[in-house]
Amino acid sequence: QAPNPPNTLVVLREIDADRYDPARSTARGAGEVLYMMADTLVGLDFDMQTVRPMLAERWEVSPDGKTYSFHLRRDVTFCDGRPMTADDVVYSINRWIDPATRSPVRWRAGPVKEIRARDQFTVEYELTEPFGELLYQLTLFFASIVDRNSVETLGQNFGVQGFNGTGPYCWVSWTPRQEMVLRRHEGYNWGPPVMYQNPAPQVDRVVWRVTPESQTRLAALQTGQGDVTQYIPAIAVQQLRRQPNVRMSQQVNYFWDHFMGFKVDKPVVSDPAVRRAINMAVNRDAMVRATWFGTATPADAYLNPAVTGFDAQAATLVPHFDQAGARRVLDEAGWTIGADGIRVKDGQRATFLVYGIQTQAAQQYLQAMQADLRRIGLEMRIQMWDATVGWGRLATQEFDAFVMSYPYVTATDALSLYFLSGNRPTPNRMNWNDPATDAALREAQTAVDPAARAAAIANAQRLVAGANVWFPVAREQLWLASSARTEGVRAHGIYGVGLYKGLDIRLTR
Amino acid sequence: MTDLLTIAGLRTVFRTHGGEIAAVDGVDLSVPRGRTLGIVGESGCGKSVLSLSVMRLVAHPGRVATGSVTLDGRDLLKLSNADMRDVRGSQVAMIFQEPMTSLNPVHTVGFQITEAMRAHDTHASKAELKNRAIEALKRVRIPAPERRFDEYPHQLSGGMRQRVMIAMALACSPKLLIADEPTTALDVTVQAQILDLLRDLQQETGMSIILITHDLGVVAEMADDVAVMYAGRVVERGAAGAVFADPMHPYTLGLLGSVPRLDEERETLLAIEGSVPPPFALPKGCRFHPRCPFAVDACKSEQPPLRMLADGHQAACIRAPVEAFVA
Amino acid sequence: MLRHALHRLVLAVPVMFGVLLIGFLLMQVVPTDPATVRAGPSATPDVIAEIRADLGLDEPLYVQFSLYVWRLMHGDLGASIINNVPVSQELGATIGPTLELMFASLFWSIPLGILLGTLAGYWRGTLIDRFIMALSVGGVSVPVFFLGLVLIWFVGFQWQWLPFTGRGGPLWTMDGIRSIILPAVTLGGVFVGPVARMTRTAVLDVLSADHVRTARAKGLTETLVVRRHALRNAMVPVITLIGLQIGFLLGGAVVTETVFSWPGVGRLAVGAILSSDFPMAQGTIIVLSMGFIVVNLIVDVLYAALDPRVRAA
Amino acid sequence: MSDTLLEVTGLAKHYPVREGLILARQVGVVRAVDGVSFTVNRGETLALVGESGCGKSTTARLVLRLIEPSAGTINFEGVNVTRSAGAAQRAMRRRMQIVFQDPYASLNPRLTVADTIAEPMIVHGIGDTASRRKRVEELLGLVGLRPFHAQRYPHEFSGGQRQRIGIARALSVQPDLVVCDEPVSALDVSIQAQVVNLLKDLQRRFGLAYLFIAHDLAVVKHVADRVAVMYLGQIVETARKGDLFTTPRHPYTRALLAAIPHPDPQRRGQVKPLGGDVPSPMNPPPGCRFHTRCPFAQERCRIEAPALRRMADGHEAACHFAETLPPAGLDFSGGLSEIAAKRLALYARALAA
Amino acid sequence: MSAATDASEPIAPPRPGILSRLMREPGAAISLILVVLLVGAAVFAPLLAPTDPYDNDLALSMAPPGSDGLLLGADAQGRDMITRLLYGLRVSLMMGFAAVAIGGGIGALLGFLAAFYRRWLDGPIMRLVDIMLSFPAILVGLAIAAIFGPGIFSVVLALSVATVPLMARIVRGSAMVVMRLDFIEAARATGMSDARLIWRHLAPNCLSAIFVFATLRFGQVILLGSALSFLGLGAQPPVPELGAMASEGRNFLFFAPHIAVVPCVVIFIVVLAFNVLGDALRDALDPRLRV
Ligand SMILES: Nc1ncnc2c1ncn2[C@@H]1O[C@H](COP(=O)(O)OP(=O)(O)OP(=O)(O)O)[C@@H](O)[C@H]1O
Ligand SMILES: Nc1ncnc2c1ncn2[C@@H]1O[C@H](COP(=O)(O)OP(=O)(O)OP(=O)(O)O)[C@@H](O)[C@H]1O
Ligand SMILES: [Mg+2]
Ligand SMILES: [Mg+2]
Repeated sequence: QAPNPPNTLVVLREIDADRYDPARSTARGAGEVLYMMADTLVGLDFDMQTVRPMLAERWEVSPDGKTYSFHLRRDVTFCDGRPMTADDVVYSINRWIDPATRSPVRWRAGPVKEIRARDQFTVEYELTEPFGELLYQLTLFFASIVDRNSVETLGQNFGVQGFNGTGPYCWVSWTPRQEMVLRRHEGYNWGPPVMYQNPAPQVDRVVWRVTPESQTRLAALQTGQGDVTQYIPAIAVQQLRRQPNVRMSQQVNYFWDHFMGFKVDKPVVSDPAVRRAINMAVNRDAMVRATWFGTATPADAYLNPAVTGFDAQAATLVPHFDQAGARRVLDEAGWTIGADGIRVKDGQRATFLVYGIQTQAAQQYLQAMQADLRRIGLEMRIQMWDATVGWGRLATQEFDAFVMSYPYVTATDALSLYFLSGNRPTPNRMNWNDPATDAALREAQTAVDPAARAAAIANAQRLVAGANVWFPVAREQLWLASSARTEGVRAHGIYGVGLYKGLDIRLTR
Repeated sequence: MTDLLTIAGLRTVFRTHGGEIAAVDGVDLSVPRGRTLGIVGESGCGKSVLSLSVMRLVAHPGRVATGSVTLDGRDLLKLSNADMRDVRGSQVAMIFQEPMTSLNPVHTVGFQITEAMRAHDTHASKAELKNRAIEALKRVRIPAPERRFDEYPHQLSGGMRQRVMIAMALACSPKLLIADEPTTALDVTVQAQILDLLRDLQQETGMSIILITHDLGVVAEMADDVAVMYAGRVVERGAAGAVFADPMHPYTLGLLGSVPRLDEERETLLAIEGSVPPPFALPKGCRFHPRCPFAVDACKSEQPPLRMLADGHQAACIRAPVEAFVA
Repeated sequence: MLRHALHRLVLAVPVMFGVLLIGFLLMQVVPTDPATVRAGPSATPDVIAEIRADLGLDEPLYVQFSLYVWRLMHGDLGASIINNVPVSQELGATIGPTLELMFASLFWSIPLGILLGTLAGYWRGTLIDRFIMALSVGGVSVPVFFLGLVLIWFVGFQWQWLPFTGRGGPLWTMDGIRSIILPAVTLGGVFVGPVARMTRTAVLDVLSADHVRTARAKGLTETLVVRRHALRNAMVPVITLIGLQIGFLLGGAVVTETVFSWPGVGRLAVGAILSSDFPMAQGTIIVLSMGFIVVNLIVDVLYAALDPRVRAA
Repeated sequence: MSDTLLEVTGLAKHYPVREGLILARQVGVVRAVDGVSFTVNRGETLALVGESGCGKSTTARLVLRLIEPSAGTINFEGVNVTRSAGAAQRAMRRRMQIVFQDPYASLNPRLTVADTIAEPMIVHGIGDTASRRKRVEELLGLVGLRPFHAQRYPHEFSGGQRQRIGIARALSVQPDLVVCDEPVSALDVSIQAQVVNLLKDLQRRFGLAYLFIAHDLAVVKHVADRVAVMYLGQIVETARKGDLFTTPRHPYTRALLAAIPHPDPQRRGQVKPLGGDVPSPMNPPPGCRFHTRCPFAQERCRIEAPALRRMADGHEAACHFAETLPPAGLDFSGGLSEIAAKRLALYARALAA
Repeated sequence: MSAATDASEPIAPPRPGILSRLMREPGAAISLILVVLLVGAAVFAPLLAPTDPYDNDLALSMAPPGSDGLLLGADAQGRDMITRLLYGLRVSLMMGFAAVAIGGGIGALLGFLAAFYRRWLDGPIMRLVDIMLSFPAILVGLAIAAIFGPGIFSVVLALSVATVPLMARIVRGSAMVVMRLDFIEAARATGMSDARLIWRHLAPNCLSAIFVFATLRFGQVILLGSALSFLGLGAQPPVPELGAMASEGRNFLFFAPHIAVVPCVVIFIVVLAFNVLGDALRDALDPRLRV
């Protein structure tokens, strides 16, 4: 078996991204590579809470919370050798939020008033109103700093035919759906020192190889055809942990959750009793175990307890598994068992349609849910879509409920995305339209006082949990598997990205 | 006059789902040197199987069960496969009824003729073979043989193709030519051409011919000796003149009566009733008895052997000649 | 023969046009809005609307189609709606590997199929025949992905003989050959059976033909009879089948490419269709149908080469 | 009874031969039938003879309107049916039927004999189920089959029996004219004799008229009243049977007659082959179409096409030199040997008994 | 006189029926029995299945064959594999049948029309068929699934579409041969309508070709269906369908192989049985082999 070329790290993954332009890509697959090819002003530590200096050595926030001043490192260069300056930062962020760029996530940059370079190495980021999330949002790869010249030369093809950033690795070539090849950025030594032991990359080349079949990927990792992957079939994790030739690294503070959302204005699921009964009827523990085999935690709350802004009291509002209770709830709400075992109320059968993106996990847990719901007299119909078609389908009003999984950085980040009435129909696919929630979320975003922000986001969590707008499914764990010759792999998990900068990774053979 | 080929007690059987059937059942025949034996009989009476048995070309479910086929003193049925291959083409050659399908459509006429030569003469050079093939084409009176050499069978008319078949068969100057209904698919005018050609070639080379046909006219025209077959057996044989002038077997009579003739006017033809029994439903006794107007009870129980009724004229009928039995 | 080929070529033109039109219409009825695909999961409606206008999806259909055909005739296949990569570039990158895969699969499966079919036909009704036929029927009865995964499991993983992820390099390099073996075995595996079966039938047909009897009557050896007179004639229906089955093979290629992470046009097509990437999907459809048409053209020409009667017609 | 049943004038069928790419150019025509005229009287048999490919079957199909003629008219009982359609055509089809050469291909293997025979009646709405069943039985008897055969399928029958079924089908609608396209060519002599006898018998009983197509002049001599000889899409000679066989006027007719081998070894060697092959109907030779093979051809034959000329009453031939040809020298005398004739007589007696 | 004398003519013994000819070949007989058994199992699945096909028991998830009294084990949902297989067989066979019936029906009709109205329709129909043929079935399936959503309906539709051109070709070829036979001409000579001619005379004589191809295609269709399932376009959970089960199970192939292997084996048996049956039918219907 021919091993991979020396000092070339082969990363295996499931799917490729459409493009690698921070301002235009939102896929996790793009983020994986972009974090390596470009840097952000600030970085997020492995605890998923602490914001660390990266391109910005330090920063100050004005007392009104509206102006951030970032002081840049002076030794940073792009892959083509040009030194990075404040102008590049201004250009990159402005490009992201420019409506012409059409970034679907430009709201993450906050209510920007103006971004300007005070001097060559100082950037002023001025907001129209306070935005407590800003630093977290700036750790995301959308805020990567890119080279203006390359963007302008490549135009639409930036991130498709080439890329120029300040990251530890540089673009070599991309074969869509197949391979992305990066080389070491010579002279890179501005890796965040608190987070990594080495400020500089350790391997010569990184090859991101797409291997869609899970079993193929697994076999490839174990036979040395790949060095590291985060796309491990859940069922394999425990076994790999016992395997001497495979190293496993876990990120405990990983915020990637699965949930089911209900369209609160559609028949059947508009009934709060039905939503509550659903929450009670499903044996979440068994379901999650059978789906993720211990690599995901049953989600007994809307958010991960480790995330900034988590409210423990809201978590108690999520009903516990109690099938008898669920039946009672439905009985009391007037849903009586019909001839075919499915409940009926006022001539309305208790049936609803779920849309989901086709994944192995969703397939599995939806079927388990379906069986549980059948036991209390609810019929859940499942329609899965391929990822690419699915997003379009999920923008419609054809379904009654949907399942989804998503990464987040803070509680406010997560909830403002899904529950603001202004975000209907997408990403607020529940059609949740509640002035109280809107007010709480606004407060959580804009309050300058951290305590006020915390109280507001806690309130928002209680509002939605109390109404059972979702059925929280599971919190994924992040596991990175690496081959015997690979050392220094540590799972990060920002926006679902496992390797992040990957600075400490070394190859022994 | 010695016989070139002697067939004795030949029995060829086919394994079918209904059991083993004998398509040729105890046939004795001989072909003198330089003469033509005509075999007549209705469709399905075993003429083709007989000729294929001589060539040992009976295909899969069939095989020659018993008997001997002696050519020039050698029993062909006892030869090794390789020796038999040597005999085929070089000593015994064969032409078939369907000139349309008997030539391989994907090879040129020239190739197929030279191939036949090459099979028995591995030394000849290509050019030499080509010359000989063109010579052969000339011999069968094909106009512009040089051009025809490179043509494919579908570019030729039926008569032309049959001539190519003959040229191919004669490529190695065989001693015996078996012609299985060589003119049945052809028009009368072309048939006359082919028969004429065969006769000339026989005179030239002195070969013997077995001519299989169901046309009594063709037999009369070509054959020196005649064998009449019915249901796998020879029922009458003798010199052509004798068989036509003095037909012994009722079947032969029936055949003669069935043919519309130019020399005679008759309101109704003397048809033979019924049809040839298929080999899996052969009647007991004389196989012709159900169709025979002269049949008596004795015909139903015993198979009559060939009996010598006149000089060199045999028939397999206990009631032959009929006038001796029927007033 | 040239005339014949030319004739077929001209007949292929309306077919090609039909393929284009139907492909185009098919893409239109796919109810996915490429804009939402492009925008991603958390995009807000206004962003999607902006992207829509941007991509020029508002033009009437016939305008879009005529424009497309016009550009196509000038060699311009357009660019992906999703990431603006020129379609020709993507196709250029993926056709090679797919052709390699096809070639490698056919390279072993057709000769093997023909050999097996000939043996089975020649020894009809014997144990050899039954064994070969059982094998080839069995061969077509296994789902392609299953065969691929089983090969990966044993040959690639347990025994670690051969690589099974991606393409190691061009076919003329050692790595290229090593990496193509398993995919080619998988894909070719589906093909051996039909070829063997068709060959057997054709050989049986030919062996009972009069001209084979003629060949035997000439005193040719059995090998010559089979090689010269049976096989060549039998090839006509066999290559027709091969032409027809190429479509089936293309389907198998999509699956094989996925299982073995092969960077081929099949996977590109799947992705493009699902994401309503019109130009890309059209491009792949053109390429795949072209492949089909070209193969059948070759079949037609071979047909004429094998059978002089066709040449004349 | 010489009232004319069918009258065909100048009938022609030209098949275009196309070649080329999409816009197929017509590069020529196959003149399968090229100006054929004849009449068939009620109750009479007109035989059409000629070599393979000379257009006999095409003529038959034209007469039955199974294909559209390129030129010419067809009158049936004085009514022009050349372009008739709909009800008129249906009515005409009821009165003309066809019997084919190949007994294996001419019966639908999926229909029982009863269905096959009854179908024309169903199509023309004749009778009800019961009466049709009776008629089928009657027809089976007529053609020498047994009632129980009705429920069997064609594959259970021999070639001769199938031909009888085909005849029964043709007779089921009581036609006036039956076109027989080589009805006995594919049969063994013994069966051929049975079928020929049957056809003649039926003609006598029902006053049928036959357009009898054949290539075997001996059969023709046996069944026909009048004979038309075709060569390359044209009729070269027509005459009453007796005239044709005693005084053939066209060299081609003579050649045909001379090529027939007689079942009589005494007269071996009298067969005279005619040289050459039939030319392609796509480019027939100019002038007289037969001149390429004619032993008497002269310069005029190469240039001028001879028209069908009246030689004697009811005898026409298309040859410039029909009157001046040397005697045909055909000798059909001889016949059976005495002993053979005696035995055949015994045979006939025994058969009749 | 000979007219009435023919009754003594021997009649060929009745040709053994297709069925008895099939049963004579051991391979064919086994495949026929197998097909009958499979269809029977599918039809009577509700009676035969030991459990409810939709009722899960997550505690039994991936139970290996033989454990807990589960002969073939349980799938990832802890549902009895035997039950799932029986119901899966039902769905798969139905899918295959529907696709072959619909696609084959339309294809056959096109084939008949092309052969019958050769002058006018043959060209256009054959071009259409060429166009349809040039679309790989998988791509058609993808597009259809994208339109109607993945599921049995889409699969059946796609497989039907993919079957149309093949059937059309086969039928056209066979019908062209039949069209040249005299009995068509004879039927036409009686003056019957085209529709009757096609229905009574043309179609029945192409049946054996249709039937042979349909059985062979049946196997192919099931395989194609499983390939579509592999690409995620097949039956939606929890509907059991063999291809979907196999492709779902492939994710556990190295851990609980029975989940994928068992349905694959059943697919194998189904396809094999239909293929062998098709081949045997071809032999049994071969005119050259008729007695
Ligand atoms: N392969 C076979 N399997 C079974 N029976 C066969 C086979 N070949 C020939 N026969 C039988 O042998 C008998 C004789 O056939 P043969 O071909 O010799 O007849 P023939 O006299 O040449 O007839 P024809 O004039 O039609 O050529 C036929 O009745 C046929 O049933
Ligand atoms: N559909 C057609 N297209 C082109 N040419 C045709 C067509 N049908 C017949 N021909 C040609 O017309 C000529 C006459 O054919 P026809 O079948 O009438 O001959 P025939 O006298 O019946 O011959 P046979 O004795 O062989 O039956 C032949 O040369 C034939 O090739
Ligand atoms: Mg024969
Ligand atoms: Mg004819």
